[in-house]
Amino acid sequence: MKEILISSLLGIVILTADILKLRKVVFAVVLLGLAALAGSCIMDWGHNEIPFAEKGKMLIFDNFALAFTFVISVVSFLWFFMTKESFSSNTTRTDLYALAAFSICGAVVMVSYSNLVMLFLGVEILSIPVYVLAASDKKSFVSNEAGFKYFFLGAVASAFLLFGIALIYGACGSFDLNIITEKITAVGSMPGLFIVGSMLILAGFAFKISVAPFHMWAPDVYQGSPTVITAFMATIVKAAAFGGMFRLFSTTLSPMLAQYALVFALMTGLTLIVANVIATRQTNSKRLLAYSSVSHAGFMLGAVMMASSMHYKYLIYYVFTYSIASLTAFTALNHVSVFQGGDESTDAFKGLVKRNPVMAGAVTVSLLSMAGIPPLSGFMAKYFVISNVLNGGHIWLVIIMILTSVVAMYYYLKLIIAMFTPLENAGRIAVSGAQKMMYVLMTILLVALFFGASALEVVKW
Amino acid sequence: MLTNYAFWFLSFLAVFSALGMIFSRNPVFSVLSLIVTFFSIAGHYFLLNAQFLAAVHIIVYAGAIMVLFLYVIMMLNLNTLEEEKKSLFAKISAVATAGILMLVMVGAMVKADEITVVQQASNIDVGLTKNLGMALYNDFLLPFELSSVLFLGAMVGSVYLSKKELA
Amino acid sequence: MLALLLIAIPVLMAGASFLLGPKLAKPLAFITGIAELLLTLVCIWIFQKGDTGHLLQFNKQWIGPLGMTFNFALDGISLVMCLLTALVSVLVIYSSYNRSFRNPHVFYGLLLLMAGSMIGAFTTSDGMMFYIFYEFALIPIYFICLIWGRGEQKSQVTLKFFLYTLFGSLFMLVSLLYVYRFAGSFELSKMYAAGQAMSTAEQGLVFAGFFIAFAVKIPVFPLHTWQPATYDMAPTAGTMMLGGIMLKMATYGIIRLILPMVPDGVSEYGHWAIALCAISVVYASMMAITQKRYKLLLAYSSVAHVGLLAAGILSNNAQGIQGGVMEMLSHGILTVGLFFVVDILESRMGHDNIDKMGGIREVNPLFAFLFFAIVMGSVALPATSGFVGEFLLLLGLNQYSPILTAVAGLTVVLGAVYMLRSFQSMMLGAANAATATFAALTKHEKTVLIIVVVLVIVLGVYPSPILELSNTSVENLLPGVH
Amino acid sequence: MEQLAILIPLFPLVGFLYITFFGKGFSKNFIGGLTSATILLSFITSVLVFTTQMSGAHPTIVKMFNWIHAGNFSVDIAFLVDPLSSIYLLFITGVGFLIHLYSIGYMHEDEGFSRFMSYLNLFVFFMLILVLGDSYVTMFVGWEGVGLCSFLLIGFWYKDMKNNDAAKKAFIINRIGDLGLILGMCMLFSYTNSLSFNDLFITGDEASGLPDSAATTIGILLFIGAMGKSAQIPLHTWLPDAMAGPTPVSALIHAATMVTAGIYMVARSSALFSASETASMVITIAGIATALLGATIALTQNDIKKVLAYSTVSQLGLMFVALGMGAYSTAVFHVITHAFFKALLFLGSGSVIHGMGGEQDIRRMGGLKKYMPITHITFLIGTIAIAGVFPFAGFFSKDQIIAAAFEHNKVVFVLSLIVSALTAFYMFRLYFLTFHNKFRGTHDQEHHLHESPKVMTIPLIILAVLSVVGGFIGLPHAVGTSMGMHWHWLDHYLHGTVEMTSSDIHLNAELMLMALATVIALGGIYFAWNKYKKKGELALEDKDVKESMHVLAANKYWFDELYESIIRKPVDSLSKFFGKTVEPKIIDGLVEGTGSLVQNAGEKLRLVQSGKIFAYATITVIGVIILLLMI
Amino acid sequence: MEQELLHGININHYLGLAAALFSIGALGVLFRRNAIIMFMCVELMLNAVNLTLVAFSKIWGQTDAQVFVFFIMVVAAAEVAVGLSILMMLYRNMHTTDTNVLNLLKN
Repeated sequence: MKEILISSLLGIVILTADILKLRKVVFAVVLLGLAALAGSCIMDWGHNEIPFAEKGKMLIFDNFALAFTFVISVVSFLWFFMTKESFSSNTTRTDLYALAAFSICGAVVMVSYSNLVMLFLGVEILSIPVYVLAASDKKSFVSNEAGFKYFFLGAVASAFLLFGIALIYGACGSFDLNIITEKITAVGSMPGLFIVGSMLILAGFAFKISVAPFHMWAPDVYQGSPTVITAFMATIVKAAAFGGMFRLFSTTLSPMLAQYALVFALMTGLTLIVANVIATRQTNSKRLLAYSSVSHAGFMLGAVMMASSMHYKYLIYYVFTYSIASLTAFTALNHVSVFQGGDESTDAFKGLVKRNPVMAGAVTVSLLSMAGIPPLSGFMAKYFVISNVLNGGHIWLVIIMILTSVVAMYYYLKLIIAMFTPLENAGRIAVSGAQKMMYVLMTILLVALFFGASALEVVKW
Repeated sequence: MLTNYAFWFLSFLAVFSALGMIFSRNPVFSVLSLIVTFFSIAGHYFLLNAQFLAAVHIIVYAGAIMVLFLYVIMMLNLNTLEEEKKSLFAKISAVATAGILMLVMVGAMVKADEITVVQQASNIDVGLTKNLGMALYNDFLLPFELSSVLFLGAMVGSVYLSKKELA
Repeated sequence: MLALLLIAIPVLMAGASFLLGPKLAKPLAFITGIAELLLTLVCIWIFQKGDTGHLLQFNKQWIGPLGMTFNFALDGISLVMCLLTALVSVLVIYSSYNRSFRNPHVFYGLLLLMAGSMIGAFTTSDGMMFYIFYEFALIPIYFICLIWGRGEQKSQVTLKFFLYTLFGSLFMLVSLLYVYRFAGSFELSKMYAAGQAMSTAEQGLVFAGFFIAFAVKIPVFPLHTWQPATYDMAPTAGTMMLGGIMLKMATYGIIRLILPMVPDGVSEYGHWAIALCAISVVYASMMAITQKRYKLLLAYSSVAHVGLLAAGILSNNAQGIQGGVMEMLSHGILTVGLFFVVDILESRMGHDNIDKMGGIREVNPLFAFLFFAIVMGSVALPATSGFVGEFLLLLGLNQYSPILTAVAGLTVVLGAVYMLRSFQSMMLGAANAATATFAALTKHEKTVLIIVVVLVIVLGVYPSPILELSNTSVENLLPGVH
Repeated sequence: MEQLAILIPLFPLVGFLYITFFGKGFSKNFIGGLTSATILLSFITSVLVFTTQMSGAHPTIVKMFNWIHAGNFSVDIAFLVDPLSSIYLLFITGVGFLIHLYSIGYMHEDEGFSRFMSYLNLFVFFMLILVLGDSYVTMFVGWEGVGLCSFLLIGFWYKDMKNNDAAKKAFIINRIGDLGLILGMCMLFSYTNSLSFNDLFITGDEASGLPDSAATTIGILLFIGAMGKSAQIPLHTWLPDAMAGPTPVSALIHAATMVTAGIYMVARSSALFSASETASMVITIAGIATALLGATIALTQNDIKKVLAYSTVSQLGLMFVALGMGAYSTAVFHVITHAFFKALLFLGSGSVIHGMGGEQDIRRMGGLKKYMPITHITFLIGTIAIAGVFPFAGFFSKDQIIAAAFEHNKVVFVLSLIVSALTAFYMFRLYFLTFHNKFRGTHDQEHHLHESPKVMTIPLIILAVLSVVGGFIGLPHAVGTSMGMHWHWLDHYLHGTVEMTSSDIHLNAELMLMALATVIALGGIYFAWNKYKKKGELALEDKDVKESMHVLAANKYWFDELYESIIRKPVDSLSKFFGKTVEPKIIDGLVEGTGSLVQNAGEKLRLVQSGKIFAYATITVIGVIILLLMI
Repeated sequence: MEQELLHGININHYLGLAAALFSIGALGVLFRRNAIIMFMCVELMLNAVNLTLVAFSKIWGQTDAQVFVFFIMVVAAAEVAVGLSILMMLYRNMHTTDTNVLNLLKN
């Protein structure tokens, strides 16, 4: 219960603080709130609390929800540090903070719902502020375009999701996941409407997590949005979407998943191929990272595909390591492009190792982690997925995963090479700042390497 | 029997006005067509014993949302005939895609028509305001409260996007 | 426990090197290398005393449900490989001692990191850990090449190198996972049992996966094209690490993973692999003959040598494997020697073009003498370490296929052709204007070359300590082999 | 006493190491003395070892340490002392010592003197390892070691690229042979699980149990090794080129010792070779062909050393004929006598060259006998010995070969008679052209002509004496009995070490053969005398070569050109083809092609990402349609 | 079990109608380039869903679906608010609502 209260009140507190002219404390309030969110996740661990149980069982904070909420709050915590230097103007800053906080609230709902109504509301609470955030650089044409594309296509996808929910309701007569599950198990086979509904829900989720062929918006939106917002979308929004998806497909829709695993596998394969292959030709580093993000979505979809047999902790591990790595990359990109006068091309990274060695180091680690080079945490994450997919017997998919990660390595290396290439003209400025943040992120990545995997064992899931 | 005819009448009205919305060149006409569609959908709600919903539907959609649209169209002065640039291929592919979508959806749902769980005798009172209110404030209290967060978010967002930068 | 220490020393010191900065880098690295060498010798001493228990092993469950274990064990083969790593690392560090370059602390840190990771691969007894160490070793060397490499093309070359080897090793991952499905653990002993229980066709597939991975790293024709350019572009120390130790992970992998895990697959399909290795020997030798630049020549010569090495090991008998172990050590030392010679040549001449030199022997007889001794080791003259290895390899391979032995044996002739041809044209004849001023060897250069030559001869004349070290372990690992 | 064998190779090794590492400040005389002394010590030890063997001691293995051990393969660094090795020891150290001594004088003026002497020591060391090794592998150490020294010494004057090329050629052709030897060893091991002579031939007899086909394969492979080392067709081309080295080297390595290693090896493996008719046949054919080839080419050569080189090739061929006939001890016998007289001839020619100030062309010589009397006499003795005139050393050994051929194969017999006639002819041609008639060199050369110093002539004299009496160790039956001496002492001595074929040739037939051989030799001598002494003809200039046989011989049967065009050029152009086309275009082309394929695909695919909302929406809807269709 | 919601009209008719409206909405999204019209089409699609839900509500005799329709309306209103403000902003910058101009981000 604490979680939903904290997350929903956080945005309101921010707005209140803004009204009370307490803008200086806003940042502290946000951090405090997120820390409280993370803390309450730990405190409630294992309680399986249902908030307002007597008023309909809409949410359940089981370990799954708490774990995802924890990851979301930690990543958000770090993300807010990233915003500190980017949201320059004080007036807009609180607005954006509030929007991000609302979105986080939606994320919490999305990972903890136990009713399709909440799923839909969660998706929208998560998305609507992000539409605004994507367009938040009002003067920038690309930001406008990104915002509009995201909003519009998101709305269409919501319609599909809704239609799916409606059909499932039609088949089962309830929005409550437990009741639906009971009905389905009672009948023994899936009603036709249920399957159609599941497919439409899948389409809606596929859009949110940006897997092919529903990924088209992602590169454009990621590229056009302000870098900070891109980082938000690539990490928190994605984590929440995957949480919601995994929750649905590991429980209620698992019969559908079992029957149509091939669909998931095809989508995974297509995503990996398309995203990685296109990424090789990108020169804009933000767009490149966007495609990289899409390809990671493919991997995580592979995890969702195995939802019935695979423990969610591996997905969480993946989401977490991927989020931290992306956050590192985007933070660096943000700094670099600021110092390069908005240049986001891969060439902007040239000579970064001289201009800001710590940043170069952190980005290198994060890119290698995303590429899945052992023993970095990204490798572990991918390994968990691959080994599960292999256990599921989809050998061809494993081979695609492996071949495309070589392709992925290619474009990550392009960035790395740029950083380690000396500059021809000495005119470029040093990139300063973000040192502490980089240290922190790098430390987390490395710690995830040594203890993260062990934590999967130690924690009682 | 009357309801039967009403169904078909409302359905055709909805479909035709929807098509009218799409194919009209004038945005204002589109808005008006859509309002007609909404009214016919509201009619369906009446037929389905969802009286309160029908009323809310007209108030919210026809009364608020569409007015907002109209307001924007007027403000942006879009009520002129505007030639949209699009290739023949784009038109054909759009029509074909949407057509196939409809066929597939109808096909999939017809194939899957049987609703296996037999429910109790239908409750005519379902659509009454009281029942809806009970549901909304008991079982759906939490989503009801959370939708305030949604509104707040949308509000802050709209304000943020619309306000002029101070500096 | 000591196995863990062997890995920890270089890794921790690498961290220390990053932190302490450029001033202390060289001595720190050197001391670490020496310490590592001493520790390895201590381990060998313990091993020979007959203690294979707790001192040399370390077992810990790690990621239980997914079957990873944190297991390390030192047996004879591992110890030889550790010795190789420590020895070559020390030589590499010492040989680059007088060369100045940017950010030495990062350079040596990466070097030590790489050494540590390779020690890890050599000592672990867990398939997944092997893979992790195997892959991780790529990262330091990648950056060594990228930052300190030479030439316009370096970023393309490093890219190709990295992608190619990564591509290869992912096949190993598939094979490992495939066996893991049956074994339920990555512990090698369990994987051996599971692998052996598989059908021959399955074993063949797993074998193919492993072999592709190792063939890229070794490299074996036709997967070798990354190698010459990389050797050429990398800084000398990097080339030494690449050729001296890194590719040995692959040949070691054949011994540790392929042979015990999929014996039926090897005996059924091994001839394909061995034939490729034999072709590799001849092809690379031919390529070496046409090279105009000494570094490239050495690169191809390395392909030829390791082709024979892989072929011998894959013949899956005691002579082949023991010869492989011996040849790994020998090739490591010789690689350091030869590439150091290139370094000396380049530092004085500014290039390594074979035809543009000549007559250096007249100007600098000592250098020529030491160089010649290394060349002789490289062409496997008896009483050099190269001979012991190569002879055993041929002996082993012959038991598998005399025809392929004859093909692979051409290295004896072709090796002499390209090594002598190049030696002659660089060192002998009359000195020209460019070589007339060839400076004398510095004390430090002398030391390195003399150490190499002494090692080559000592190991050639008295290789039994190494062979005895690996003998029992080979027998333990492959009970069917004799 | 056999344990002393360890010391025999140790002395020269110590000498080599000492000179190499500490020899900088010493005087040339000291260095020469020291190196010679080491060989002398070895010689003395060898004599001691030899006496024990002569008095009938059993073959002994002197083990030092285990060298290579892998699975069931085990090789020790150990020496096998038996009659065969001990007699080899004797003449290697003996002749070696004399040549060391000679070198002190011959090389005295050379700036690389100490290097030269140390190389010689190293060579002797390896040669001793070769004959002492108790297994094929240990022998192989010496085998390749002498090859190395040969390489170093041929290319001793490294500033001249020609020498280096010759050295390289020698090494590489030897390597081809070595490959055969290695493969032979590998095959042998896979059949017998051992490579030690003891297991194979002496206490065990693994070798005799080999199936016929295996014996043939192994035999031929081993023989390929011998071909390389002992310059048999088709691997003979390096030996004449090897004359680029200093003359003592030619004497020691390329006449007396190293080149006979092949004979040693085959004799050592006699049990194996006698098990295979085919292998023996191959040896015979290669041997007689080489003998003929060498002899005919020698007829046309004008370089004093080249004549001797081809003579060596020819004589080695005869030795292999003996081996092929199964007369292993005869071959060893000829090795020994040949070592004496060929060393003598080379040293003599060295003396001549020394006197002539480096001139090697016999057309520029003549009439040297009055300037260099000792050289002249000793050279004459050597010439007679090689021509095979009774009772010089060459007579007995060559006669035994001819007798063996007579017994086994009449064709070979006839051919070997021809060789023997040719030998007598070309050797005397050489002799007459060099020492008789008028001096044809420049005035300057004539002025400087002088007899060589004592340190050079003494070895000549000793070798001359040996060339005269050396044959008595293998007196034929007929002669031996009539003179009341040991007959076939060598055969008896080697009995049990190498395979023996009992000779049942009749005494009269033996005498007949001896007479025939002598007549033929004398005939050859007469023709040479007639042509070059009496008529004073000179060697033909290159442009005068007209007759077809002559053309062939003078051009060395175009072997070099043949190898150039069928081996070297194809290898080179194939390498170039690999380097220029296969590697970059095909193999790497595939790799790079895959990369660009992905990139091209990326380039095409990104066009799908058109940036148009309606397109994105269309694709999304199509995605939904596909999803629904998959139900 | 086919149950008539009205005389001769069963659930399939409603589903068909909803599908038709939904598809027409989709058609509009694909066919039109004017952002406002496209936006209205999305609203139409949502209404098709609403219609389905109400029909199901009748079948199951439950209020849940109708309550859900409220939430959909809530969301639709919020979306419209945000969407129109994005549109206004777009118009302020680009002076058109033609989505063809939105082509800066591609490939």
